[in-house]
Amino acid sequence: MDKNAIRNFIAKRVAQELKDGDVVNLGIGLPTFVANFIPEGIDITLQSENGFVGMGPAPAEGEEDCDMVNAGGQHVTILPGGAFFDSAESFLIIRGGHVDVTVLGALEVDEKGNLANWMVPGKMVPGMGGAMDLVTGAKKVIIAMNHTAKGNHKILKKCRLPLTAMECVDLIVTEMGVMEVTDKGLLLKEINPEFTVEDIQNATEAELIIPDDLKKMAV
Amino acid sequence: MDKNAIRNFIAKRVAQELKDGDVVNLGIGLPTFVANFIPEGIDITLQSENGFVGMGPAPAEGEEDCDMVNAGGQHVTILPGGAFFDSAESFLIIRGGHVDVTVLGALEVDEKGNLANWMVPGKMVPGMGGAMDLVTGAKKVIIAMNHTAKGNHKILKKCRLPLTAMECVDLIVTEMGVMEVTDKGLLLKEINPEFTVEDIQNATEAELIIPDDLKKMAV
Amino acid sequence: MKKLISIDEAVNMIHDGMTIMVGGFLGCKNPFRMIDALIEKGVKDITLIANDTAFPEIGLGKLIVNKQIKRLITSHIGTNKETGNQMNAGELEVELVPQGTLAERIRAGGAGLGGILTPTGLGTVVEEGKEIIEVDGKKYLLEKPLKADIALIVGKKVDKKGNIQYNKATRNFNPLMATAAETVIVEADEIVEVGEIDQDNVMTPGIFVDYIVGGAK
Amino acid sequence: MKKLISIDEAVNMIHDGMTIMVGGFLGCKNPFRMIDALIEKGVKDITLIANDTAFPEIGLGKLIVNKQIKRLITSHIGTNKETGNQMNAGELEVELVPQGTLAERIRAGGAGLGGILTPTGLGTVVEEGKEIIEVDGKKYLLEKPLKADIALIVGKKVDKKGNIQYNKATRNFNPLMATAAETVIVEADEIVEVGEIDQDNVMTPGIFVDYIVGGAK
Repeated sequence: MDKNAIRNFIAKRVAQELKDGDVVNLGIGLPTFVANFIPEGIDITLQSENGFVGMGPAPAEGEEDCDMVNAGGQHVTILPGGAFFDSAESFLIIRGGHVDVTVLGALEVDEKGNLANWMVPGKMVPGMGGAMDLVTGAKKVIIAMNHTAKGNHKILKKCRLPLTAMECVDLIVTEMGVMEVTDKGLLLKEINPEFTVEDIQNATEAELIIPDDLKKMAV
Repeated sequence: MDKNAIRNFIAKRVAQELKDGDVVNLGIGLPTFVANFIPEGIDITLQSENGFVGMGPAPAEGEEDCDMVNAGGQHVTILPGGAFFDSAESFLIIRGGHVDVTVLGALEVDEKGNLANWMVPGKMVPGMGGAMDLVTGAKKVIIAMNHTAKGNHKILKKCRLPLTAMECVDLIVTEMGVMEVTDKGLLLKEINPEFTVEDIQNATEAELIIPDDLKKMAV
Repeated sequence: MKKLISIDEAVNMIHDGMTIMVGGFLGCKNPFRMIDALIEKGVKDITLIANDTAFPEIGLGKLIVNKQIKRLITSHIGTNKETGNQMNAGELEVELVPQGTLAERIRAGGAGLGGILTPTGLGTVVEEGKEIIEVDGKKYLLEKPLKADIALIVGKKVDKKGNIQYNKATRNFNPLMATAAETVIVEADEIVEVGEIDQDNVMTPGIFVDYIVGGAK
Repeated sequence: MKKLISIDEAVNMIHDGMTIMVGGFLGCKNPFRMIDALIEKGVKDITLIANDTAFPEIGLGKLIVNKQIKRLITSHIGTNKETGNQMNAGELEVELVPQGTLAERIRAGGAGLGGILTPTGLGTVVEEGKEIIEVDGKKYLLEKPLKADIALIVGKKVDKKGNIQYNKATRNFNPLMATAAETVIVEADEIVEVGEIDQDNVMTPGIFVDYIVGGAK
């Protein structure tokens, strides 16, 4: 799979996790593409942490409104039935557990569900923005990312980078498989049939728990 | 003076304390009447803690709106330029020091500015409503009340009833005089010329500080 | 997601012993239809969180008179003598909370905060049993969040996604309670189609609202 | 009370070393005219509280590029490389705050609260130097309120008493900052007569707003 195919494969699998009525916050980058694959017949409300729910697609060219951007600063629209609010209410929604699912990328995630996705000391310190609140407050935290970075492990026994939050991740979806964070460690629930269990374990520093009923990713 | 005359005398004197632009919250009972005596040419915004600023007078008979009452449950109006909000914002305004003046009655007030105006154990326990927040948060707390209650002192060395808040009162206005709470005690700033200093001291348990430039209440 | 339900369906979600928040300020305006249905159903041992208990014959006051409330968290009971009577008789447990603290505790419950630090109530009976926290040399009471099983609120205009506009002085605790309960039911004066409320003028976003019932008019 | 002033009058209230809150989210929308006037005046050693530092050539970003900011309290600096450069060079002191905590700290400043207890940041560098408070067995960070000398905010429609309506996604931190500064100046897209904004649809009551200046259009 090329880069775009991998991105779409992951985004499409994440979209299967969404349920009718869910309020969902999608991080910038890959997670944004989840919106393109929301299953037919289910009604999802997208939250944008700069201050609204009911986010719609990008406007038609020439119809951009400079008062209407998402949390990444991109021009978007709002759907009928949406609502605007201020930043305190936006994070009341996020911290208060009113977001059902958040989907974010990661630099590192570990077998306890610890997450590092906001800085690389000495290299990249953009600030955490809303990420710390999102992964602390959302009912379900899904990490959507490439399984490795330039061959380096990203799914670790223990995060080495500064954390975004402790024990916050529920599910990890990569191009190789779907892993759930459990009390006993990372449970490999589904595997992309293009890979073997050995492939995925080799690409993962943390030890994966392989269940008897390991399923194939059906995207 | 009869009861109504005393009430109006006190209310009128309190109104002289208000300055152009002040945001003012008036408690129920006597303080409500302060609104009738706001000096010409100054613009006062009345706050009602159930959720608006810009409170206007009672509506004309037959024009009462059951969605439009003040914090005492009485039908009122809102002026152009007013604004409605929820109870959290209402008390953000109050606790956050955005109310310039609050005027309240008292059961007891003492020389340190302690205030008791919300309960008499075993007799009357209506609850504090917004009073504790008001006297804690307002920039200036004025007590407007009759100097004594059935001959009993209300201005004490030390409050005996459960407090509404500690050291919160700035000014006491009664039909006998105007007293300021200072570090050294209660300073009698003005006296109603119908009374002597001896009269007012006799009606007051706390010791009054009598300044050289004691003024006459001019109402 | 079907949010529009009947009064019966709404009241069937409310059971003995639940904690319920009810919007309104001195009966202006309580969810009158749902309260009447609660009285008819006779649910009991309710923990009620509300600004006040209105008047004996109006709104929430009737639930008190009907002895359906076991515990009450409120700022003011002076307008309903029956509340005081039941409290003095030991039939009703009452926790009196300063109104601003009550609002902020409910908001904290909705916002996922562990509590707020307020100067209100310091040096009074309100501080009894509470932790005092010093921040930069000033003392504050630690007041804990409030949550509920059900919030019963009132809206003037509600669209079918649950977006709410309140009317005038009826806003009060409703938007806060909408954030702090497991299930939120709004009693609507008027139910409108999605899109009829401008997104800028929504006061409670529909994501907070689980169900909508029609109001008295 | 005359609230309508010129940009010059507004900027003359802002002096070296002040703490300033500025509304906006990635430049959508900062008070562009007031920022340009601040650059022209050249005030320096400012402590800036803002969600982000926008982009080098847009809004707040220009104040960073022009080195007028000494200390920055913000949630995100990734869109303005110059902010990171000055931070790494030790020219700019930066305190990074989770966005929800930043919003709540500003609100707490406006609301007279001594602080809030949030789970956000626990177990991360954010907790360094902060008090951890346990409430009912759960841990929270005590985050302190923020206040400022001046808040510079933006409104779509502002009446002459200062009542504000924001447009769409431009609401963000503006209503919070309006509560938390000694002096609040709003840059208005459109200034209207008192009474033209329905009292139900006011988003920031005029009592919070000290001065109004006209906006860029």
